[in-house]
Amino acid sequence: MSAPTPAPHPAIGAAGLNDPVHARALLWQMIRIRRFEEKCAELYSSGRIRGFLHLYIGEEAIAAGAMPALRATDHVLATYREHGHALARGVPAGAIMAEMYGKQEGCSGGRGGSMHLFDADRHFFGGSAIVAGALPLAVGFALADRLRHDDRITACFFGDGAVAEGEFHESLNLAALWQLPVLFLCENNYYAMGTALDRAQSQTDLAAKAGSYRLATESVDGMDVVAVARATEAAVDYVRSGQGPMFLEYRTYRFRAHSMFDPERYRDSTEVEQWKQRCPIETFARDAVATGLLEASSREDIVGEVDQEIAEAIDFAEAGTWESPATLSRDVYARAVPAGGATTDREAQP
Amino acid sequence: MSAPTPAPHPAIGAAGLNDPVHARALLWQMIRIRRFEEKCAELYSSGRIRGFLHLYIGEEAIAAGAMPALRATDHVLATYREHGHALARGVPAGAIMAEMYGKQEGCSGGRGGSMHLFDADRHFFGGSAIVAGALPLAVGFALADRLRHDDRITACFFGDGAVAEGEFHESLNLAALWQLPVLFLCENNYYAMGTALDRAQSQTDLAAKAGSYRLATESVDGMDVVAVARATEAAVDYVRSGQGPMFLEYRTYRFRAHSMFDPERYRDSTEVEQWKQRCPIETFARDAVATGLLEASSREDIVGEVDQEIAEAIDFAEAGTWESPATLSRDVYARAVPAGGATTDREAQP
Amino acid sequence: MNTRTLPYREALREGLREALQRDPRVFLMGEDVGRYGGTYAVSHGLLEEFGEARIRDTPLCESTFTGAGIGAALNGMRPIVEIMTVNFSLLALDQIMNNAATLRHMSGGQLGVPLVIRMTTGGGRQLAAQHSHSLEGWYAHIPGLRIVTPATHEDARGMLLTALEDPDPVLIFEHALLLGVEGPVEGPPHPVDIDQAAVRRAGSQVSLVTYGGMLHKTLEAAARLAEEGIDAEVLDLRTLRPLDDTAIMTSLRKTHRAVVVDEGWRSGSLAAEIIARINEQAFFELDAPPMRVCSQEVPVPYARHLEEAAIPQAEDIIAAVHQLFG
Amino acid sequence: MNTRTLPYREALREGLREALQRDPRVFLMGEDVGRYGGTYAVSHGLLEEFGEARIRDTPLCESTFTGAGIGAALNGMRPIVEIMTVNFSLLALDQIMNNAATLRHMSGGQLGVPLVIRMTTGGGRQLAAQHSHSLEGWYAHIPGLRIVTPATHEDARGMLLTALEDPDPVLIFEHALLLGVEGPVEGPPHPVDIDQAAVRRAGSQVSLVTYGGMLHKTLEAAARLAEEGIDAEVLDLRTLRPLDDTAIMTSLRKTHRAVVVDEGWRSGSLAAEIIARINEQAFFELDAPPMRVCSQEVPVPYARHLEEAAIPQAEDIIAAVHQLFG
Ligand SMILES: Cc1ncc(C[n+]2csc(CCOP(=O)(O)OP(=O)(O)O)c2C)c(N)n1
Ligand SMILES: Cc1ncc(C[n+]2csc(CCOP(=O)(O)OP(=O)(O)O)c2C)c(N)n1
Ligand SMILES: [Mg+2]
Ligand SMILES: [Mg+2]
Repeated sequence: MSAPTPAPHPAIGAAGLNDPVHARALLWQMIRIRRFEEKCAELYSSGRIRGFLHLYIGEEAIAAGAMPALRATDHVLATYREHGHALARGVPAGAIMAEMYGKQEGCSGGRGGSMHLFDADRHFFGGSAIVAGALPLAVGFALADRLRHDDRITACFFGDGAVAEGEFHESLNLAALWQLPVLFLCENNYYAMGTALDRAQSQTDLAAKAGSYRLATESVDGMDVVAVARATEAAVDYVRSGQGPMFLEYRTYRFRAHSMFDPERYRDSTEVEQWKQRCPIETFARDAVATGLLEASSREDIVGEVDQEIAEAIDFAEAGTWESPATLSRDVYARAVPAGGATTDREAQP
Repeated sequence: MSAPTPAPHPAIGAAGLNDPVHARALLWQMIRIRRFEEKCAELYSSGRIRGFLHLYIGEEAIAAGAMPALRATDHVLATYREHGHALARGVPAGAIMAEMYGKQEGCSGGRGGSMHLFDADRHFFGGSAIVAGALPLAVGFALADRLRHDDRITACFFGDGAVAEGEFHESLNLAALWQLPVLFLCENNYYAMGTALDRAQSQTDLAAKAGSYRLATESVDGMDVVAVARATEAAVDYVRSGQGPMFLEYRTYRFRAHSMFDPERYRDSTEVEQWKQRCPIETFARDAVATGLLEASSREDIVGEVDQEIAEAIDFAEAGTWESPATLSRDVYARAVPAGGATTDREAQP
Repeated sequence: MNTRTLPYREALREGLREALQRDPRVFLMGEDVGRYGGTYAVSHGLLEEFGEARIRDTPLCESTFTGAGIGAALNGMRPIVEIMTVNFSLLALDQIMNNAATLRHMSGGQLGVPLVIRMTTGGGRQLAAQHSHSLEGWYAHIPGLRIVTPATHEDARGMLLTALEDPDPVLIFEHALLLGVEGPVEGPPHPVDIDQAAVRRAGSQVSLVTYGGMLHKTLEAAARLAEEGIDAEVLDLRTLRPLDDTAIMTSLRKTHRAVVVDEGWRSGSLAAEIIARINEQAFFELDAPPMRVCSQEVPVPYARHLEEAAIPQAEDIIAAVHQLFG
Repeated sequence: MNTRTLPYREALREGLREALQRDPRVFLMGEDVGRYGGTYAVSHGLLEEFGEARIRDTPLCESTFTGAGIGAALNGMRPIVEIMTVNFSLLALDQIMNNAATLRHMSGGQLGVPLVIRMTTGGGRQLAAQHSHSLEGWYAHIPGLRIVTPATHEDARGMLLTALEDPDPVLIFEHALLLGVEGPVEGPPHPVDIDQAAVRRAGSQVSLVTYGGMLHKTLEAAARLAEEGIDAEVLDLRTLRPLDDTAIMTSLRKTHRAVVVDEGWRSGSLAAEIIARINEQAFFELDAPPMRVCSQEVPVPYARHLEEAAIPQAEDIIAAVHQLFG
């Protein structure tokens, strides 16, 4: 397959905006995510960050556009490709960076790493590294709120690859059957690792597929931050109003490899280049300036600001501390293991 | 929920038949299955049969109508409610009965029981007791035939309950994606144990749901043996012709409890009575006689014949032998466990 | 004390009812728990009493309703997920191991999953290979879970209440063969201590270490051994993870001999773990190598006599003890 | 003999290529085995060589492509199913335990499932709790399966060929940390005997029993112990089910001391099973209680130093041996 050729020229979202503050905020968040991740890639190469690292570069319009539509008390779940979501949700850049360094000051205490960013206070139930594994959790979050008659909603981000998994089917059915306040947010970047969408799904129109569960669906250009914002706001309103769950597809593309190990044999560079023409940051910045919404210098200013923040995040991470291995067994259980209970000592005790 | 009220009076299939031999064969198979299972219920009460016993009574038109559409070399997979399928596939009644007695002469050597009838020679890969668990196997059977360019097809029977499981989704997707020769045969009896269809599925039109995988679908009145036969023949032709998989829904009803333990609190007797009016045996026999296709005495004759066969099956089972516990460990592996390998002795050996 | 006798199934139900009455955050979710009344009639009547919101019938989707239980627990509820039988729990294992058991640690202690998962377990009813698993010992391998196996009526009723007080996921394995068995409970439903194993029969010559459905066969064996003059102690582990090592070693220091009785398949059984711990903690107390009586390493067959041969019986326990003394 | 040195990953690939060339019934199926070239580049180039029909990329659906492998095996093929990593195999466990492992027995010997399932296993790469499982010992609990763990390059290449000759399901666990390690193979690819454990280092004072990714740390520990004058024998189990008891007991009768090294979590580990068998079969040969070095009972953390503390290291093995002699 090849990813669908991009529409000739998408309706540029900036045209639909008239608030310069809002425009700047959107651009700021996208650039912030981009620069943060570019730095992560560097830090990975230099060995400061380890494990798996999945970059979101190219897809920033989604997290940046979607997250503001949610309330601070709503719940957010995502995948292993979740730096952007964590940043947009308000998890401090330093806590994220420290997490990737494996420091105790990390947002998961250094135990989770890039794939497992958590921030309970911000209702960010973050990183999940089993594809589709968070969908059932999202259903459960929403069920809890429904049982308490709370008007919070749960937003769950996942990729096109997750749609093939059985849990996608089970979760959409359950949410639709019980009319739960879940927003299924599918980031369709047309590939699951090296497997193109049309080599994975008999039905490549994912909104149509989701619609078979009799829930509301929508598809939107995921490279257009304003379109993302508008569509997500509408979806959030719909779900919050109690009309049931909704499925929203963002059509997007990752500009980088799947992870740091991927030789990218499965797609050719012209396809990638074609999509890069639609870079959400480039297009939005260009149009926002063209329509007079933003100053020509805004972009540069923002880069300066976020680079400063990122530098501080790195300092924070560098200055962070290593958890002592002596406390390794802490938080396996909340309660101390009872006397006589399972030993967790590493050496055998004859 | 309540099951959908039956159509006023279904087009009676017998009207579409003009071959008395065929008509008699269909009636014979349905009565044979019915009488066989009524006997099983008795034998269960008297303790000759044990474990779980799921009766097919009310649904006989499906196995009786569908199975003749398949070739002897095609593959058939079914569920734990598969006595009818085994009988219609040609597994000898004696071997089935002996299996339920737990005798070595049983079609699974007494190790499987009612839920696990197998007959490799007849390509009957029978009983599976994990709901939806056979669907992936069916996909694999079909894949093997496709890889060998064999024109055999694989037919997989399952219930409406299986449609909610993740494996249904994954299997339909894979079969449709790879255009495999699988026939998905859904016996929709409107209940999964005590859970009515509309309490389990957000989309209760199962053919519509299956269609979302972009494969051919059809629904048919599963209480009408001729309609079942015609629809299945067409589906078999379609799949064998290499056009890809197909999903066929039989709308039916079980007249008895889910299993021998079910107090049937979840449905009321008027609903059951209503469906019983559409008994596949009663309606077909009545119409076949009314249209002159069968003699009025046919039914009684058939009962005599099958009761004789069933009596012999019981004799066969009664006369069967018990496998010695000494050979219990045989057939866990095909090869003998190597010397020094895992002991399977039951007593510890210090 | 007010002692009553009732079937194990009703003891379970009393525990459920009490749990639902005590805490509005508690709800029960699973296949056929409501309208059907529970596959084994455990939850019969609860739908009428507590309504559909709290007694939730689910479609067939073990992975997702278990995952939904985890999500609801993360979001402040106290769900009880019923997986009809252990056999179907394999479909939910990813959720159990990769989410329920890891989230607290992986989030650096921010999250917790106060979820209870109940399921029936065990063979003995001629349900054949796909419906006769005894995997509770196998589940006990997973850090982050607590595994309990109520063998008595008091435990059947009370362990659920204790489990609901636990901030971490607890799996309760209810042996299907016990459901109809009558036994005593005292007073109103109350939590029971689940941290400690219980001596169900005191004895001095050999420790029979067991749990769940095997307790009763083990007590039967002990009674028959007593007739022969062999005084066996019977220890009911109750919680399989974390194990109460102290109780095991205390018994062993008294008897110097042990037989572990476990319905799991022999290789990789919980019994092996117990023997390893005895080696590690009380090796020099042993008068003879500890033994184990486990299930044969075969998929459990349907035919009654074959199934009986596959699963430990009182005779097997007695034979093992004879061997130990022989 | 013609000895070559190559990375473990390429040894695996040579085995795959040979298998595909030998038998037209063989095909490889799994996520990203084709166009991507295999997550770990193991199958790189095979798509070009053997075509799409035999190198099949699947969608993300572990349960169904594993079940499809079982179905294809029942229907005359010799599929190799690749589950990218053991971590995702939990999603396929129902198919593995309830179908692959039971069908032969449950059908009275009529059916057979000559299926090979390959997966990477193990921690050590900072992939955190959901991506660092070592469950091969846990899988060894299941009757009907054969479990193999190639630790050498010859085994990486040859065990697949042997497994494909097996009429029953074989699970091959390839330790991810070994993939880039260089090692020797001799001559052309050929099946290797998988029934017997191998002494990788002969020694007289203590038996270090291990397998898979831990072999190399154990050999390292043995080398360091030798410098101190402790002569350790290192036994590579190779097949975890069925276990080669004879080899274990033979070594033990020589050394009278054992340490089992196993990357699995300690409770319910394969190491426990081995200790139980030693008790059962060679108790009176023991000079000291057998010990085990296993993973800490925590979900494996991300941070490097924490992960290292969670997983057995050569130092831990040495410390255990010291304790045994101390
Ligand atoms: C159950 C499971 N199977 C396989 C993997 C390995 N894996 C990690 S990411 C990935 C692709 C997922 O693609 P998609 O859902 O489209 O998300 P994307 O990476 O494109 O954002 C795969 C196969 C996994 N993590 N979990
Ligand atoms: C995975 C799984 N979950 C639960 C069960 C218990 N169970 C057995 S049959 C059944 C209902 C299945 O209903 P359906 O598929 O409609 O088939 P029917 O019994 O109506 O023929 C259930 C829940 C099971 N066998 N397997
Ligand atoms: Mg994708
Ligand atoms: Mg049904």
